[in-house]
Amino acid sequence: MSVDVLGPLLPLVPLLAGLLGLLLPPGDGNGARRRLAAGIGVGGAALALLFSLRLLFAGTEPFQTGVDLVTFGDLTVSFGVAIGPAVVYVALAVSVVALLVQIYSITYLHDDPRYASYAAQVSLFTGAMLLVVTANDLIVMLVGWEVMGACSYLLIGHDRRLPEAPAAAVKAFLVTRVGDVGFLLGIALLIVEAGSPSLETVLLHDYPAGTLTAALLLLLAGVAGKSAQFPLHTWLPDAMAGPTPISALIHAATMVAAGVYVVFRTYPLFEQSPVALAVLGVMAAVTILLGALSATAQDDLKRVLAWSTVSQIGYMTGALAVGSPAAALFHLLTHAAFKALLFLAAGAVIHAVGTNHLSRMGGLRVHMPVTFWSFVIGLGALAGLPPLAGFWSKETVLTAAAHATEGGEPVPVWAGWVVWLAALFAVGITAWYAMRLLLRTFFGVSRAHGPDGPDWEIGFDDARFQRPPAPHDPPAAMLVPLLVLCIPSALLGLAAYAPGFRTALELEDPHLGVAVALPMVLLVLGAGSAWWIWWAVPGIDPAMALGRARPLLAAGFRLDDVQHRLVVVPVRALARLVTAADVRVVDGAVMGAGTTTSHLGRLLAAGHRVALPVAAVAVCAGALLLGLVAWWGAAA
Amino acid sequence: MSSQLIDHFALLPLYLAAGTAVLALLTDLFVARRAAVLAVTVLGTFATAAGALSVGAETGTFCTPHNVCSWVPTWPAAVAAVLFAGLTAGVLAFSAPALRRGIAPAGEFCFLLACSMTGGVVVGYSGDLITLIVGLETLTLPLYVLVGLRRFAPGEPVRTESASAAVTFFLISVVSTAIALLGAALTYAATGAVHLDLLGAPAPAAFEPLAGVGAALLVIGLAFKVAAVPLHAWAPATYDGAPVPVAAYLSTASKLGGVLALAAVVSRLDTAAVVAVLAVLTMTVGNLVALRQSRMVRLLAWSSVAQAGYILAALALGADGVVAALAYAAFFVVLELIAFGVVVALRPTGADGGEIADYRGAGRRHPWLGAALVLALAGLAGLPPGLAGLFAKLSVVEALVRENWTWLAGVVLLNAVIALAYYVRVGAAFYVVPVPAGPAPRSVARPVALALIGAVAVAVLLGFAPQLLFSGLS
Amino acid sequence: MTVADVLLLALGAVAVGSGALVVTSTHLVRSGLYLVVSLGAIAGLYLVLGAELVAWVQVLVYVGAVVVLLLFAVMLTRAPIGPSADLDRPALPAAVIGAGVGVGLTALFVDAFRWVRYPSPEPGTAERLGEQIFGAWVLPFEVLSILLLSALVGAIVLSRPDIGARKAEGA
Amino acid sequence: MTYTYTSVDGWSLLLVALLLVPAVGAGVVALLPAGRDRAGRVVATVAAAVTFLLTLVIPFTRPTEYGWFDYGPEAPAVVPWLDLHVDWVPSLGLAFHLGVDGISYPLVVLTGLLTLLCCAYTIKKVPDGGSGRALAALLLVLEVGVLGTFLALDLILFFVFFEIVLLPMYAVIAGWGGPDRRAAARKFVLYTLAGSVLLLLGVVTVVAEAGTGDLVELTAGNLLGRTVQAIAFTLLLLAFAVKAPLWPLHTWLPDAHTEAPTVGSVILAGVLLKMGTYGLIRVGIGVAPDAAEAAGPVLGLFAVLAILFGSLICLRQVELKRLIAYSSVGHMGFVLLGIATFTEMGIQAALIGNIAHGLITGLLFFLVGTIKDRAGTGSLNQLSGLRESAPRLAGLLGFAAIASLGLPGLAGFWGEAFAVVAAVRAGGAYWLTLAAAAAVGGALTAAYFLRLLRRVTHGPATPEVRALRPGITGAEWFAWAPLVLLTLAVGVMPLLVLADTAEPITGLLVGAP
Amino acid sequence: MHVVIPYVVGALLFALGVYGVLRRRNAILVLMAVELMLNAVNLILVTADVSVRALLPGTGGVFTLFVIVLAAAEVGVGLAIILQYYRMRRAVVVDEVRLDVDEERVAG
Repeated sequence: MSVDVLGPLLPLVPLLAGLLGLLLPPGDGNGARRRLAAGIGVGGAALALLFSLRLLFAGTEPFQTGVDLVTFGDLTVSFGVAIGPAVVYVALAVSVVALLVQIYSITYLHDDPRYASYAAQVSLFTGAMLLVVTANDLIVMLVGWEVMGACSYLLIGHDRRLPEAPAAAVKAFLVTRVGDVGFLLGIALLIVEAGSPSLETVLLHDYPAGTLTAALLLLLAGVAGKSAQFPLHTWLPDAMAGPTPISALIHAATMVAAGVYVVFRTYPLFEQSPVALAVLGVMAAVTILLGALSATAQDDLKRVLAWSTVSQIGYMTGALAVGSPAAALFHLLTHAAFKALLFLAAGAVIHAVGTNHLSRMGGLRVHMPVTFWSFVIGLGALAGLPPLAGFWSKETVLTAAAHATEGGEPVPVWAGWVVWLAALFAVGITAWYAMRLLLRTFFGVSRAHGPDGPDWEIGFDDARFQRPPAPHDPPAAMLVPLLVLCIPSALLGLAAYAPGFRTALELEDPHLGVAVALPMVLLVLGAGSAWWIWWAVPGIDPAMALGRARPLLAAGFRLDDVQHRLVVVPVRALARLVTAADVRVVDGAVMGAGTTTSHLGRLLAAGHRVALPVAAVAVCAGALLLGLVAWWGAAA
Repeated sequence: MSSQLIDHFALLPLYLAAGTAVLALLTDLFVARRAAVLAVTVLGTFATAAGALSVGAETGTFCTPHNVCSWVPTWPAAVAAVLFAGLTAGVLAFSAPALRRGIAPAGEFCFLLACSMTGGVVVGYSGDLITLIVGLETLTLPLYVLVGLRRFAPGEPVRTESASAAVTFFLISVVSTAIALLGAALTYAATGAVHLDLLGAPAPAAFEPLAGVGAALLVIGLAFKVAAVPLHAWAPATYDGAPVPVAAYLSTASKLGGVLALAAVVSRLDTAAVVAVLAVLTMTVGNLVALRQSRMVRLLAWSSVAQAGYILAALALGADGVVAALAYAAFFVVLELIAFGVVVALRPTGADGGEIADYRGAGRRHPWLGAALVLALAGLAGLPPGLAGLFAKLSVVEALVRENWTWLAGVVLLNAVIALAYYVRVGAAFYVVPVPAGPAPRSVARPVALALIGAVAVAVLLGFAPQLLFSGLS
Repeated sequence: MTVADVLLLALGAVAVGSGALVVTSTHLVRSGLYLVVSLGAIAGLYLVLGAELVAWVQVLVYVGAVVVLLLFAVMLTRAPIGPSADLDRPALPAAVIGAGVGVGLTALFVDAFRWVRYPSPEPGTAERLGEQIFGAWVLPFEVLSILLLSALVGAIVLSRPDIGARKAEGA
Repeated sequence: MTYTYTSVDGWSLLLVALLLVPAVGAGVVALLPAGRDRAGRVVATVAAAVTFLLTLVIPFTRPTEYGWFDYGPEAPAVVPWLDLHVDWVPSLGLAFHLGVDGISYPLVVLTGLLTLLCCAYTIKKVPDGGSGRALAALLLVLEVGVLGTFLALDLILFFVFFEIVLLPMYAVIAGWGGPDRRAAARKFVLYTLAGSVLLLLGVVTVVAEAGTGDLVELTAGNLLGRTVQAIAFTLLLLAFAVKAPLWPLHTWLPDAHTEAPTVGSVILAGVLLKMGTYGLIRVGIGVAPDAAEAAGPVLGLFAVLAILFGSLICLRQVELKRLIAYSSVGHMGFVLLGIATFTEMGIQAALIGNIAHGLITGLLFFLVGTIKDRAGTGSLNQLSGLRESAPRLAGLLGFAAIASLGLPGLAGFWGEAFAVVAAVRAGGAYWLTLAAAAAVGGALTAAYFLRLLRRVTHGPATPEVRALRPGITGAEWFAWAPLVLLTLAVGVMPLLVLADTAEPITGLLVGAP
Repeated sequence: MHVVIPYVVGALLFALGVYGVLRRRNAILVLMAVELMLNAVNLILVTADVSVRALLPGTGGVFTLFVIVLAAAEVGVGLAIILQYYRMRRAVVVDEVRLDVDEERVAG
């Protein structure tokens, strides 16, 4: 198949697989239907992966192809793909993660009656992300962008037994949708000014500075929503209510990466706007620290990972802000690998112990060695432990930020400093909470039997879970994806030395100078202090050391409450007000007109409840009055 | 001018109408069979209609040397004559069951109705005020009698509404006639003209107030016939008290006569202000009061008051609105006749119109009558499927807007909205679910059914080919 | 002031005066009689104004027929012959409107005709009027015959004992 | 009456057939004896199906020398594919002038489709009230009125057809509606009649001033002065705003929808509301382009208020159908925003928004009507956990809700997104503000639909929901599947709707030279 | 002669007629008042023959004759109606003629 056809097929195949899967009737159908659903889901993802690989090996000549969808006025929307090296790598990451998630889910959701729609939604999700990745048209990109939001909604709300799942799903969709208000307006500004929604045209168009900055800032709102950047990050920790494989999908390669990716695609525009970059930088810095600090105090395994995602995405946006899209993309790819690994491994843990809570875990190293080592690799990469993948990409980001502090980049120097300091500081924190996570989960003694009784009821995902007598590594279908993901998590960083990869990302040569020492010191300090606390008082949660800050951090600086107060409550109040006004004033006027007319009718009818002479009076009086009118009229 | 050539052919409608009346009387005397009297009268009305159509437009007769005539055959007059004949035939058919039961003496009834028709025909053709007023009186005077003409079977409770109605109708009518005559007298005193075609001539400056007041009083006196507010109070009481077929005649033929007379006057005299005031008052009061009615005939009466207001609105334009007013009146009388016909068909013979509540579920028991009523009410409201009514309203509004009386058109349309409220109330009562247990459906008397079919056919025909009427009127 | 004017004034005063009595008298029958006087005075006015035939018709039809009819009706309805207290309704609306009409019309006429002299007309004899009626006005005359016929039949039919009869009376 | 010509050729009789088939069908159905109720409904469905097939034939009849290429300096501003012109009532300036072009054609098809689906739906499920065959006949009558409105190329004829739908819709609500149907039906009919009379006034004003009611001529020539245009457009705008409905003239809609039977709601939302927006485009802009352009900012403001207020009110609704009804207010706000921009792009957005709303809200009303019927309640407080007991129904509801909130890739997206883009394109701080507010309204739309889904589909099943019948019958599939597929198809291929709209809209906006 | 005199007489008579119609309770008296009004009209018509230059001289007189006959016919029918009412209700008082729904459905 020629690449011209493969390009469009890349997003279309998973999308079609998704639609096809949705058509399956509900229920398990004695497993046959389930197998069919799994086949479709895995097949879609596998085909996507195949196409990505084919494109990767077909050559690196960028090309684009498309077909006009519709013309609105002077804007012609076309379903087009632009395939370039960077695109292919991201697509590859997406396909790999999607495929692994699909495979993993078969087992993970082995007794969920609604598995079919789940698998279909994952396919749709994958297709939507691939659409964003490959789209050559801002409108089409918006299509993928929002379909992803909708799929995330469906998947996060998938769990029927978690009471918080529907709310989390709604929150995820709504918060991102609020960001999308800006995104849509930003796109609208860009394409209206350029006269075409084609990405190529937009990138080449010469915008007035004001319009451009406005448009980019608006775009950033959407990016913040999708990529969970401060202040629109609040949906992400709650989104942990979704099944764990979904978390892997959302956090690793798809949804949260989309924002970063879009900025990457439109980077030529961002380069022209220091203001936008500065805003992006501040946003990134706040997000990095916010995510990292919040991660320290979580008791929920997935929430730790979620906050770490927030923080890590902050690194990517930080990289973008300081003028190194390549670093951002590099970190995106490595992060995709190790975060997917971490979530899938976390799923294995949860699957084994039946809880998300760190306080109920401990000592799992013995029972789940493979999972343990996967975690070690994943957390090491997250913390930036050399030579794991995260080390290289994070190092690139730090280097870029440090470079920006010297000026010469489009971003203001102070913003470079902010990003650099935040990123640096977060290295230590990351190491701290990674270490804490590892210790709390896998070391020490099992806390499975809590003080409240021998066992506890907790709904998780859709699996009707029965606590196994002893935790153990997951079955092969779940284990294989873990093992597969361990490879890029460990080695992808070294790809920076592969020239093909490097040119594809336009990455600079990796050079490990003395600058590397500072983060390494911080990393050791962070990890060491966590270990030290744990070691000093065996069994203690290192988070105890946080003292009174702990609840604040656990609550993510209570930004949820702020958001509730500042947005939800006023909107609700406004809705109440408008509804009341609609009933009392708008409809009241209508009904009032009706009643008034009716009353008038009653009055007049009462006036006619009289005897004959009154009619005669009326006749004569009417004649007299009208005669006078006529006289006056004739005399005038 | 001792003698003049009289074009008797042109007078054919008059002769036929008057002949119908006389023939009815004679048939009653010599044959004394109700069916025969009825048949003769109905045939007479058909002959009158045919005569009017065959005469069509002609040069006038009974002319003065100044070439103004008292008898002016025109197409609008012919159309009016046809309408009068048709309405008379319809009302006769509606009355047939009652006459068969001897509720009124058939011979006199037919004669009086035919006399009234003669008056109506004369109004349409008249070319001078004297003929007009005499024609109008001939139209009205038999109705005083018909309203009160009610014979009670032995043992049947005697109701006095018809007598009250007759007194009301008569007294208000004579007062109005006096006012109209005063108007005519003042007009004559101011201009010396009684022929319609000469009325428009300007009065000497000193006499202008006289002429103006005269014209206004003439209009007011004639407005009584169409039950314009404030000369309307008789209408609901009279319609409700009168036998339902007579009420039908009152609200259609009698009203049509009033419209013709008014049209003759306002198209020559400048009475825009007075007519406009009457129009606004009439439609507004009529519709508002109709909202609160619970008796069927009273509701129809008030609605017909309101409908007169729309006609007056067109007449406020003077000569420019005459076609629209006549068209509206023509559409209106057909639809109103259907509505009354449904009432006649649904009520026991000789009964009054009853309460609206008495008709609950009637449309489901009698689908055809229900459909006819829906057609009529929708038409009166100016909505499809009553296309005739829609075109009626359209013609009035079009005329008003064309002559820059948009505000009056607005009032008309606002009133159309109010009116729909009570029309749908009646319609909804006809189709209420669950259907209340009522008397088993009675079969509709054949003459009533035939008349209804005829009227519905005319309404549908006019709905799809209103141009027939417009061509006839202009 | 000519003789005609004096006559007009005198007859007018009689007509108006007795007219006022018609509408105010408490005797039903006397009202009818005052009406005769008033209508007679009007017939006199017609004579002065040169409408001879009209005057005679007035006397014949009105004084001779209409008033007699009215008086018969008074008898038939068994009205009290003497004065009766309940003949009138509240006066205010009647007075206001009546006064309004009177003042209005008077003002209208006075404004229009002032104190202008008009030549006295030649007497309108029966011949001249007849010529007119049977010349220019045959049409309404014919219609009027229908009207009269219907009035006749109508009055008769309404007087038939079975129309609106009360059962109690047994006809 | 300035010009009269009669143009009837073979294919243009197709237009007459479009009106005649449902009309005759309605007559036949109404005349069937009471015992043959089901047969009546089948006949109605057949008539609706024939009509729908006829609508599909139209594009093939397009004469080759007309159409895409014929919009030139010499061509008239409206180039109908098919054109039928017969004088009807010359005295009133009324000609029976029908035509179809790219603007009206999608709506014609939509009308044919929705009527067919509703008739078919009625075969199986007759709401309580009157007989099913009467309902089916009324649906066909409604179709006549709506199709006529979309086909009319004569102002007065347009008005006549516009009025036809009033009483049948009243009858549908009052005859087959919910417990409070009488009041709702009354409000509907009086309120919309109030709108229609304004239309009449506007139409007559135009005809009186221009001397012709022919839309082709009116659109082409500059026959009206500025003042008359302003007056006429104000009247027309108010009239269409009631029908559409535009805030604050919308309050008849929630009541009518809440009480109407399912098929009534579907037709009402699916096609009746479109008469307002279509009228605004075809008549409002076509006849008074200058005034329309001048009124754009005001209309835009109200459209945005409609979006915002409609969404906010939806956030507070606890009745399913009422909520969907208010959501229509918001959606029509987007359509009107598109029109208000007075640009080709905006009007195209409005057109596709119209179609999308017809499909999606039609589907939504089908679904919530079914849920309400089966659960016996429409209260959000009593509905929960639908996906537990009726996963298919819940899935479809989810699809419809997500489509309705404007998810890209589904039909609703194009209209809403491009209304915003068109507003941005209109430029200036004012329009940018409107665009931003409209986009915020889009987010609010998502908020209330998610609230709806969260209440109805998620959570534990309530007794009412547990008791409802989960399956979807064949008739239901027949009625719903086309809507689902078209929602998707239009979402993926908006060209289906907008294929031949650019030139007609340009014709409307600028008129002929 | 000064035509204003008979004109004013006519005006006053008409006013008296109006007053009578509105004042009187007895239907027959009301009828008499109406006769006054009609006669006032007749007087005005006859006077107008003197003052106006009409196309057909004497038309007022003709008109008057018609009105007289009209009035006679109306009185005839009117009295028949009033007598019928009297036969049914035993009264000729116009105040008892209601315009709304008759309270006294069946005369007792």
